[in-house]
Amino acid sequence: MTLLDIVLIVIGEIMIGIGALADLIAAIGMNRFPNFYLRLHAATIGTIWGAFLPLVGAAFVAAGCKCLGEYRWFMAGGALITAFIILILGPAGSHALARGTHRSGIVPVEPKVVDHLEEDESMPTSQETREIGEEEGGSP
Amino acid sequence: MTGMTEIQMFILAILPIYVAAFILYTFRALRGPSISDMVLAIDAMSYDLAAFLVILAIYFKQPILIPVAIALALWIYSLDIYVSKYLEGKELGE
Amino acid sequence: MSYGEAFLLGITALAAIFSTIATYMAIMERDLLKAVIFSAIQSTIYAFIYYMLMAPDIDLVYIPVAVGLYPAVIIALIKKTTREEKP
Amino acid sequence: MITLSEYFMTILITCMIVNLGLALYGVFFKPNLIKKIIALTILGDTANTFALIIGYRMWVAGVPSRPPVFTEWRSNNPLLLFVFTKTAVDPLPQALVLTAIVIGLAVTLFLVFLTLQAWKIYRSVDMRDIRRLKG
Repeated sequence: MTLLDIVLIVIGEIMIGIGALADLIAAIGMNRFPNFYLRLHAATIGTIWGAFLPLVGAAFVAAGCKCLGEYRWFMAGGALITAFIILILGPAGSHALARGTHRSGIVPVEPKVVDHLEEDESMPTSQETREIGEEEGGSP
Repeated sequence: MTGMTEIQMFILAILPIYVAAFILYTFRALRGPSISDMVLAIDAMSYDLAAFLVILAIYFKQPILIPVAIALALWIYSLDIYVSKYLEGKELGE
Repeated sequence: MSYGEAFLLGITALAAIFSTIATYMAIMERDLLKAVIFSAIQSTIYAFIYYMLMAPDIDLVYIPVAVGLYPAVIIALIKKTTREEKP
Repeated sequence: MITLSEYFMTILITCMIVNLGLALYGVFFKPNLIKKIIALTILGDTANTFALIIGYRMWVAGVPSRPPVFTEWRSNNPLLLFVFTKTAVDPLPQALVLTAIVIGLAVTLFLVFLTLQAWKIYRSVDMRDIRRLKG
Protein backbone atom coordinates (compact mmCIF):
# COMPACT_ATOMS: atom_id res chain seq x y z
CA MET A 1 0.00 0.00 0.00
CA THR A 2 1.63 3.17 -1.19
CA LEU A 3 1.33 6.63 0.33
CA LEU A 4 -1.15 7.74 -2.34
CA ASP A 5 -3.56 4.97 -1.38
CA ILE A 6 -3.41 5.94 2.29
CA VAL A 7 -4.07 9.58 1.43
CA LEU A 8 -7.02 8.62 -0.79
CA ILE A 9 -8.53 6.42 1.94
CA VAL A 10 -8.18 9.08 4.64
CA ILE A 11 -9.72 11.78 2.45
CA GLY A 12 -12.57 9.44 1.54
CA GLU A 13 -13.25 8.53 5.16
CA ILE A 14 -13.34 12.20 6.16
CA MET A 15 -15.86 12.89 3.36
CA ILE A 16 -18.03 9.94 4.42
CA GLY A 17 -18.02 11.18 8.02
CA ILE A 18 -19.01 14.71 7.03
CA GLY A 19 -21.77 13.24 4.88
CA ALA A 20 -23.15 11.20 7.79
CA LEU A 21 -23.26 14.25 10.06
CA ALA A 22 -24.93 16.38 7.37
CA ASP A 23 -27.45 13.61 6.85
CA LEU A 24 -28.38 13.56 10.53
CA ILE A 25 -28.68 17.38 10.59
CA ALA A 26 -30.94 17.31 7.52
CA ALA A 27 -33.14 14.62 9.08
CA ILE A 28 -33.55 16.62 12.29
CA GLY A 29 -34.36 19.72 10.26
CA MET A 30 -36.89 17.78 8.21
CA ASN A 31 -38.70 16.94 11.45
CA ARG A 32 -38.38 20.31 13.15
CA PHE A 33 -39.27 22.81 10.40
CA PRO A 34 -42.94 23.78 10.48
CA ASN A 35 -43.71 24.28 6.78
CA PHE A 36 -43.13 22.66 3.40
CA TYR A 37 -41.24 25.59 1.93
CA LEU A 38 -38.90 25.59 4.92
CA ARG A 39 -38.33 21.84 4.66
CA LEU A 40 -36.92 22.38 1.15
CA HIS A 41 -33.78 23.82 2.78
CA ALA A 42 -33.29 20.65 4.84
CA ALA A 43 -33.82 18.54 1.72
CA THR A 44 -31.07 20.49 -0.07
CA ILE A 45 -28.61 19.80 2.75
CA GLY A 46 -29.56 16.14 2.77
CA THR A 47 -29.18 15.81 -0.99
CA ILE A 48 -25.93 17.63 -1.73
CA TRP A 49 -23.97 17.36 1.54
CA GLY A 50 -25.54 14.09 2.62
CA ALA A 51 -25.49 12.12 -0.62
CA PHE A 52 -23.13 13.76 -3.13
CA LEU A 53 -20.16 14.15 -0.77
CA PRO A 54 -20.18 10.60 0.70
CA LEU A 55 -20.46 9.16 -2.79
CA VAL A 56 -17.33 11.00 -3.94
CA GLY A 57 -15.64 9.89 -0.73
CA ALA A 58 -16.72 6.29 -1.38
CA ALA A 59 -15.20 6.56 -4.87
CA PHE A 60 -11.89 7.68 -3.31
CA VAL A 61 -11.96 4.84 -0.79
CA ALA A 62 -12.75 2.28 -3.49
CA ALA A 63 -9.96 3.60 -5.70
CA GLY A 64 -7.42 3.48 -2.89
CA CYS A 65 -8.30 0.16 -1.29
CA LYS A 66 -6.31 -2.76 -2.70
CA CYS A 67 -8.39 -5.31 -0.79
CA LEU A 68 -11.39 -4.84 -3.10
CA GLY A 69 -9.74 -6.75 -5.93
CA GLU A 70 -9.63 -5.90 -9.62
CA TYR A 71 -13.16 -4.58 -9.74
CA ARG A 72 -12.39 -1.55 -7.58
CA TRP A 73 -12.26 0.77 -10.61
CA PHE A 74 -15.75 -0.41 -11.54
CA MET A 75 -16.82 0.46 -8.01
CA ALA A 76 -15.21 3.90 -8.10
CA GLY A 77 -16.74 4.65 -11.49
CA GLY A 78 -20.20 3.56 -10.35
CA ALA A 79 -19.99 5.73 -7.25
CA LEU A 80 -18.92 8.75 -9.32
CA ILE A 81 -21.76 8.20 -11.81
CA THR A 82 -24.27 8.02 -8.95
CA ALA A 83 -22.84 11.21 -7.46
CA PHE A 84 -23.17 13.01 -10.80
CA ILE A 85 -26.76 11.79 -11.25
CA ILE A 86 -27.71 13.02 -7.77
CA LEU A 87 -26.00 16.37 -8.40
CA ILE A 88 -28.12 16.84 -11.54
CA LEU A 89 -31.46 15.33 -10.50
CA GLY A 90 -31.84 16.28 -6.82
CA PRO A 91 -32.25 20.06 -7.22
CA ALA A 92 -34.33 19.55 -10.37
CA GLY A 93 -36.79 17.28 -8.54
CA SER A 94 -37.06 19.63 -5.55
CA HIS A 95 -37.70 22.55 -7.87
CA ALA A 96 -40.41 20.72 -9.80
CA LEU A 97 -42.12 19.72 -6.56
CA ALA A 98 -41.99 23.26 -5.17
CA ARG A 99 -43.40 24.67 -8.41
CA GLY A 100 -46.27 22.20 -8.46
CA THR A 101 -47.07 22.80 -4.81
CA HIS A 102 -47.11 26.57 -5.20
CA ARG A 103 -49.31 26.43 -8.29
CA SER A 104 -51.82 24.05 -6.75
CA GLY A 105 -51.95 26.02 -3.51
CA ILE A 106 -52.39 23.07 -1.16
CA VAL A 107 -49.81 24.50 1.27
CA PRO A 108 -50.17 28.12 2.42
CA VAL A 109 -47.03 30.23 2.17
CA GLU A 110 -47.10 30.94 5.87
CA PRO A 111 -44.23 33.18 7.07
CA LYS A 112 -44.21 35.58 4.16
CA VAL A 113 -43.73 39.30 3.60
CA VAL A 114 -44.41 39.46 -0.12
CA ASP A 115 -44.97 36.79 -2.75
CA HIS A 116 -43.98 38.00 -6.19
CA LEU A 117 -44.60 34.62 -7.84
CA GLU A 118 -48.23 34.62 -6.78
CA GLU A 119 -48.72 38.14 -8.16
CA ASP A 120 -47.15 37.11 -11.44
CA GLU A 121 -49.38 34.06 -11.70
CA SER A 122 -52.53 35.98 -10.81
CA MET A 123 -51.89 38.54 -13.55
CA PRO A 124 -52.95 37.41 -17.04
CA THR A 125 -50.11 36.65 -19.43
CA SER A 126 -49.66 38.47 -22.74
CA GLN A 127 -51.21 35.64 -24.77
CA GLU A 128 -54.33 35.60 -22.58
CA THR A 129 -54.74 39.38 -22.82
CA ARG A 130 -54.50 39.14 -26.60
CA GLU A 131 -57.17 36.41 -26.65
CA ILE A 132 -59.45 38.48 -24.42
CA GLY A 133 -58.98 41.50 -26.68
CA GLU A 134 -59.81 39.47 -29.79
CA GLU A 135 -62.96 38.12 -28.16
CA GLU A 136 -64.12 41.58 -27.16
CA GLY A 137 -63.34 43.00 -30.58
CA GLY A 138 -64.89 40.11 -32.49
CA SER A 139 -68.17 39.87 -30.60
CA PRO A 140 -70.91 42.21 -31.80
CA MET B 1 -10.57 -13.14 5.38
CA THR B 2 -12.23 -13.11 8.77
CA GLY B 3 -10.13 -10.22 10.03
CA MET B 4 -11.74 -6.85 9.53
CA THR B 5 -9.81 -4.07 7.88
CA GLU B 6 -9.73 -0.48 9.14
CA ILE B 7 -12.17 0.66 6.46
CA GLN B 8 -14.75 -1.92 7.58
CA MET B 9 -14.38 -0.86 11.21
CA PHE B 10 -14.79 2.80 10.23
CA ILE B 11 -17.91 2.01 8.20
CA LEU B 12 -19.42 0.01 11.07
CA ALA B 13 -18.75 2.96 13.37
CA ILE B 14 -20.41 5.42 10.98
CA LEU B 15 -23.49 3.32 10.18
CA PRO B 16 -25.66 4.15 13.26
CA ILE B 17 -25.70 7.84 12.30
CA TYR B 18 -27.11 6.94 8.90
CA VAL B 19 -29.67 4.62 10.46
CA ALA B 20 -30.86 7.35 12.86
CA ALA B 21 -31.22 9.75 9.91
CA PHE B 22 -33.27 7.17 7.98
CA ILE B 23 -35.58 6.63 10.94
CA LEU B 24 -36.24 10.38 11.20
CA TYR B 25 -36.82 10.69 7.44
CA THR B 26 -39.26 7.79 7.54
CA PHE B 27 -41.20 9.41 10.38
CA ARG B 28 -41.63 12.57 8.32
CA ALA B 29 -42.55 10.56 5.23
CA LEU B 30 -45.25 8.64 7.11
CA ARG B 31 -46.58 11.62 9.08
CA GLY B 32 -46.36 14.57 6.66
CA PRO B 33 -49.45 16.75 6.70
CA SER B 34 -49.54 17.35 2.95
CA ILE B 35 -48.56 15.24 -0.06
CA SER B 36 -45.58 17.43 -0.95
CA ASP B 37 -43.98 16.82 2.45
CA MET B 38 -44.23 13.07 2.01
CA VAL B 39 -42.79 13.10 -1.50
CA LEU B 40 -39.96 15.42 -0.42
CA ALA B 41 -39.08 13.13 2.49
CA ILE B 42 -39.08 10.05 0.23
CA ASP B 43 -36.87 11.94 -2.21
CA ALA B 44 -34.21 12.91 0.35
CA MET B 45 -34.39 9.49 1.99
CA SER B 46 -33.82 7.68 -1.30
CA TYR B 47 -30.86 9.81 -2.36
CA ASP B 48 -29.27 9.16 1.02
CA LEU B 49 -30.15 5.49 0.68
CA ALA B 50 -28.20 5.39 -2.61
CA ALA B 51 -25.10 6.69 -0.80
CA PHE B 52 -25.73 4.20 2.01
CA LEU B 53 -25.91 1.31 -0.45
CA VAL B 54 -22.56 2.26 -2.02
CA ILE B 55 -20.95 2.43 1.44
CA LEU B 56 -22.42 -0.99 2.32
CA ALA B 57 -21.03 -2.40 -0.94
CA ILE B 58 -17.57 -1.27 0.20
CA TYR B 59 -18.20 -2.99 3.53
CA PHE B 60 -19.26 -6.25 1.88
CA LYS B 61 -16.37 -6.02 -0.67
CA GLN B 62 -18.82 -6.87 -3.47
CA PRO B 63 -18.48 -4.56 -6.50
CA ILE B 64 -21.47 -6.17 -8.21
CA LEU B 65 -23.83 -4.44 -5.74
CA ILE B 66 -23.08 -0.96 -7.12
CA PRO B 67 -25.66 -0.66 -10.01
CA VAL B 68 -28.53 -0.78 -7.51
CA ALA B 69 -27.57 2.70 -6.30
CA ILE B 70 -27.58 4.07 -9.87
CA ALA B 71 -31.03 2.63 -10.56
CA LEU B 72 -32.46 3.96 -7.28
CA ALA B 73 -31.10 7.48 -7.85
CA LEU B 74 -32.48 7.53 -11.39
CA TRP B 75 -36.00 6.28 -10.71
CA ILE B 76 -36.89 8.20 -7.57
CA TYR B 77 -36.69 11.34 -9.67
CA SER B 78 -39.63 10.14 -11.77
CA LEU B 79 -41.90 10.02 -8.69
CA ASP B 80 -41.27 13.75 -8.17
CA ILE B 81 -42.21 14.55 -11.72
CA TYR B 82 -45.43 12.49 -11.68
CA VAL B 83 -46.66 13.98 -8.41
CA SER B 84 -45.86 17.56 -9.40
CA LYS B 85 -47.59 17.03 -12.73
CA TYR B 86 -50.65 15.78 -10.87
CA LEU B 87 -50.58 18.73 -8.48
CA GLU B 88 -50.37 21.20 -11.34
CA GLY B 89 -53.45 19.64 -12.87
CA LYS B 90 -51.88 18.54 -16.13
CA GLU B 91 -51.82 15.23 -17.93
CA LEU B 92 -48.68 13.13 -18.05
CA GLY B 93 -46.57 14.21 -20.98
CA GLU B 94 -48.17 17.61 -21.36
CA MET C 1 -21.13 -14.27 15.47
CA SER C 2 -19.68 -10.87 14.85
CA TYR C 3 -20.95 -7.38 15.59
CA GLY C 4 -21.44 -6.64 11.92
CA GLU C 5 -23.77 -9.56 11.24
CA ALA C 6 -26.13 -8.78 14.13
CA PHE C 7 -26.11 -5.06 13.33
CA LEU C 8 -26.83 -5.42 9.63
CA LEU C 9 -29.57 -8.00 10.18
CA GLY C 10 -30.99 -5.65 12.84
CA ILE C 11 -31.18 -2.87 10.23
CA THR C 12 -33.07 -5.29 7.97
CA ALA C 13 -35.53 -6.17 10.75
CA LEU C 14 -36.08 -2.46 11.50
CA ALA C 15 -36.77 -1.82 7.82
CA ALA C 16 -39.30 -4.67 7.85
CA ILE C 17 -41.11 -3.09 10.82
CA PHE C 18 -41.32 0.25 9.01
CA SER C 19 -42.60 -1.49 5.87
CA THR C 20 -45.39 -2.99 7.97
CA ILE C 21 -46.36 0.48 9.21
CA ALA C 22 -46.32 1.83 5.65
CA THR C 23 -48.46 -1.05 4.42
CA TYR C 24 -51.01 -0.52 7.19
CA MET C 25 -51.29 3.18 6.38
CA ALA C 26 -51.55 2.46 2.65
CA ILE C 27 -54.43 0.03 3.18
CA MET C 28 -56.33 2.18 5.68
CA GLU C 29 -55.92 5.57 3.98
CA ARG C 30 -59.05 7.21 2.48
CA ASP C 31 -57.17 9.56 0.14
CA LEU C 32 -56.02 7.42 -2.77
CA LEU C 33 -53.06 9.61 -3.77
CA LYS C 34 -51.66 9.33 -0.25
CA ALA C 35 -52.17 5.58 -0.44
CA VAL C 36 -50.08 5.47 -3.63
CA ILE C 37 -47.29 7.42 -1.95
CA PHE C 38 -47.37 5.12 1.09
CA SER C 39 -47.06 2.26 -1.36
CA ALA C 40 -43.98 3.98 -2.82
CA ILE C 41 -42.45 4.17 0.68
CA GLN C 42 -43.11 0.46 1.12
CA SER C 43 -41.50 -0.27 -2.26
CA THR C 44 -38.36 1.69 -1.37
CA ILE C 45 -38.02 -0.19 1.92
CA TYR C 46 -38.54 -3.50 0.09
CA ALA C 47 -35.77 -2.56 -2.33
CA PHE C 48 -33.46 -2.09 0.66
CA ILE C 49 -34.53 -5.45 2.08
CA TYR C 50 -33.80 -7.15 -1.25
CA TYR C 51 -30.37 -5.53 -1.22
CA MET C 52 -29.67 -6.86 2.27
CA LEU C 53 -30.87 -10.32 1.17
CA MET C 54 -28.08 -10.20 -1.46
CA ALA C 55 -30.21 -10.05 -4.59
CA PRO C 56 -28.90 -7.12 -6.67
CA ASP C 57 -30.29 -8.47 -9.94
CA ILE C 58 -33.77 -8.55 -8.44
CA ASP C 59 -33.32 -4.95 -7.34
CA LEU C 60 -32.38 -3.85 -10.84
CA VAL C 61 -35.81 -5.03 -12.03
CA TYR C 62 -37.81 -4.25 -8.90
CA ILE C 63 -36.84 -0.57 -8.56
CA PRO C 64 -38.03 0.56 -12.04
CA VAL C 65 -41.20 -1.51 -11.77
CA ALA C 66 -42.31 -0.82 -8.20
CA VAL C 67 -40.89 2.65 -7.56
CA GLY C 68 -41.18 4.04 -11.07
CA LEU C 69 -44.00 2.43 -13.04
CA TYR C 70 -46.63 1.43 -10.46
CA PRO C 71 -47.07 4.97 -9.02
CA ALA C 72 -47.04 6.45 -12.53
CA VAL C 73 -49.77 4.13 -13.80
CA ILE C 74 -51.95 4.43 -10.70
CA ILE C 75 -51.58 8.23 -10.55
CA ALA C 76 -52.68 8.39 -14.20
CA LEU C 77 -55.68 6.20 -13.29
CA ILE C 78 -56.57 8.44 -10.32
CA LYS C 79 -56.27 11.46 -12.58
CA LYS C 80 -58.86 10.00 -14.95
CA THR C 81 -61.21 8.69 -12.24
CA THR C 82 -61.82 9.83 -8.66
CA ARG C 83 -59.39 10.66 -5.90
CA GLU C 84 -61.55 10.22 -2.80
CA GLU C 85 -62.62 6.80 -1.64
CA LYS C 86 -66.24 6.62 -0.55
CA PRO C 87 -66.73 5.44 3.05
CA MET D 1 -31.37 -20.72 22.82
CA ILE D 2 -31.42 -18.80 19.57
CA THR D 3 -28.74 -16.41 18.43
CA LEU D 4 -29.31 -12.73 17.78
CA SER D 5 -29.26 -13.21 13.99
CA GLU D 6 -32.01 -15.81 14.11
CA TYR D 7 -34.04 -13.45 16.31
CA PHE D 8 -33.78 -10.69 13.70
CA MET D 9 -34.68 -13.08 10.90
CA THR D 10 -37.75 -14.09 12.94
CA ILE D 11 -38.78 -10.44 13.19
CA LEU D 12 -38.33 -10.07 9.41
CA ILE D 13 -40.48 -13.11 8.61
CA THR D 14 -43.16 -12.05 11.13
CA CYS D 15 -43.40 -8.58 9.57
CA MET D 16 -43.71 -10.15 6.12
CA ILE D 17 -46.56 -12.39 7.34
CA VAL D 18 -48.34 -9.34 8.80
CA ASN D 19 -47.86 -7.55 5.47
CA LEU D 20 -49.36 -10.50 3.64
CA GLY D 21 -52.39 -10.46 5.93
CA LEU D 22 -52.90 -6.72 5.51
CA ALA D 23 -52.65 -6.98 1.73
CA LEU D 24 -55.15 -9.85 1.68
CA TYR D 25 -57.52 -7.76 3.80
CA GLY D 26 -57.18 -4.90 1.32
CA VAL D 27 -57.87 -7.15 -1.66
CA PHE D 28 -60.90 -8.83 -0.10
CA PHE D 29 -62.70 -6.19 1.99
CA LYS D 30 -61.98 -2.80 0.44
CA PRO D 31 -64.72 -1.88 -2.05
CA ASN D 32 -62.69 0.57 -4.12
CA LEU D 33 -61.08 -0.93 -7.23
CA ILE D 34 -58.01 1.31 -7.15
CA LYS D 35 -57.39 0.36 -3.53
CA LYS D 36 -57.69 -3.28 -4.57
CA ILE D 37 -54.98 -2.76 -7.22
CA ILE D 38 -52.63 -1.12 -4.69
CA ALA D 39 -53.18 -3.99 -2.25
CA LEU D 40 -52.54 -6.50 -5.03
CA THR D 41 -49.13 -4.97 -5.84
CA ILE D 42 -48.17 -5.15 -2.15
CA LEU D 43 -49.36 -8.78 -2.05
CA GLY D 44 -47.19 -9.73 -5.01
CA ASP D 45 -44.11 -8.03 -3.62
CA THR D 46 -44.52 -9.75 -0.25
CA ALA D 47 -44.88 -13.15 -1.90
CA ASN D 48 -41.67 -12.50 -3.85
CA THR D 49 -39.91 -11.59 -0.60
CA PHE D 50 -40.84 -14.97 0.88
CA ALA D 51 -39.25 -16.69 -2.11
CA LEU D 52 -36.06 -14.69 -1.56
CA ILE D 53 -35.97 -15.48 2.17
CA ILE D 54 -36.09 -19.19 1.32
CA GLY D 55 -32.93 -18.84 -0.75
CA TYR D 56 -31.05 -16.69 1.76
CA ARG D 57 -28.05 -18.14 3.59
CA MET D 58 -26.85 -16.88 6.96
CA TRP D 59 -23.28 -15.68 7.44
CA VAL D 60 -20.74 -18.45 7.92
CA ALA D 61 -18.10 -17.66 10.59
CA GLY D 62 -18.40 -13.90 10.33
CA VAL D 63 -17.90 -13.76 6.55
CA PRO D 64 -20.74 -11.87 4.83
CA SER D 65 -22.94 -13.88 2.50
CA ARG D 66 -22.59 -12.67 -1.04
CA PRO D 67 -24.64 -12.35 -4.23
CA PRO D 68 -24.45 -15.34 -6.57
CA VAL D 69 -22.11 -13.64 -9.04
CA PHE D 70 -18.52 -14.88 -9.20
CA THR D 71 -16.28 -11.90 -9.92
CA GLU D 72 -12.82 -13.33 -9.11
CA TRP D 73 -12.60 -15.55 -12.19
CA ARG D 74 -9.32 -13.97 -13.32
CA SER D 75 -7.24 -15.51 -10.54
CA ASN D 76 -6.42 -19.22 -10.61
CA ASN D 77 -6.78 -19.69 -6.86
CA PRO D 78 -9.19 -22.60 -6.19
CA LEU D 79 -9.69 -21.44 -2.60
CA LEU D 80 -11.73 -18.48 -3.88
CA LEU D 81 -14.18 -20.83 -5.57
CA PHE D 82 -14.49 -22.81 -2.33
CA VAL D 83 -15.28 -19.65 -0.35
CA PHE D 84 -17.80 -18.65 -3.04
CA THR D 85 -19.69 -21.94 -2.79
CA LYS D 86 -19.68 -21.71 1.00
CA THR D 87 -21.06 -18.16 1.23
CA ALA D 88 -23.15 -17.37 -1.88
CA VAL D 89 -26.94 -17.32 -1.64
CA ASP D 90 -29.16 -19.55 -3.78
CA PRO D 91 -29.64 -18.10 -7.31
CA LEU D 92 -32.67 -20.19 -8.32
CA PRO D 93 -35.40 -18.27 -6.35
CA GLN D 94 -33.92 -15.02 -7.66
CA ALA D 95 -34.33 -16.20 -11.24
CA LEU D 96 -37.96 -17.18 -10.55
CA VAL D 97 -38.75 -13.89 -8.78
CA LEU D 98 -37.30 -11.96 -11.71
CA THR D 99 -39.96 -13.46 -13.96
CA ALA D 100 -42.71 -13.00 -11.38
CA ILE D 101 -42.09 -9.25 -11.06
CA VAL D 102 -42.42 -8.66 -14.79
CA ILE D 103 -45.60 -10.77 -15.03
CA GLY D 104 -47.01 -8.82 -12.07
CA LEU D 105 -46.40 -5.59 -13.97
CA ALA D 106 -48.33 -6.92 -16.98
CA VAL D 107 -51.24 -8.08 -14.81
CA THR D 108 -51.39 -4.70 -13.04
CA LEU D 109 -51.47 -2.82 -16.34
CA PHE D 110 -54.33 -5.04 -17.53
CA LEU D 111 -56.30 -4.42 -14.32
CA VAL D 112 -55.74 -0.67 -14.62
CA PHE D 113 -57.18 -0.77 -18.13
CA LEU D 114 -60.21 -2.76 -16.93
CA THR D 115 -60.80 -0.24 -14.14
CA LEU D 116 -60.67 2.61 -16.62
CA GLN D 117 -63.27 0.87 -18.82
CA ALA D 118 -65.49 0.33 -15.77
CA TRP D 119 -65.25 4.04 -15.00
CA LYS D 120 -66.16 4.93 -18.59
CA ILE D 121 -69.24 2.66 -18.55
CA TYR D 122 -70.58 3.00 -15.00
CA ARG D 123 -69.02 6.35 -13.89
CA SER D 124 -67.94 4.69 -10.66
CA VAL D 125 -65.05 2.60 -9.36
CA ASP D 126 -66.84 1.44 -6.21
CA MET D 127 -67.85 -2.23 -6.21
CA ARG D 128 -71.10 -1.56 -4.33
CA ASP D 129 -72.30 0.89 -6.99
CA ILE D 130 -71.29 -1.39 -9.85
CA ARG D 131 -73.15 -4.32 -8.28
CA ARG D 132 -76.28 -2.22 -7.77
CA LEU D 133 -76.36 -1.22 -11.42
CA LYS D 134 -76.88 -4.83 -12.60
CA GLY D 135 -75.03 -4.31 -15.78
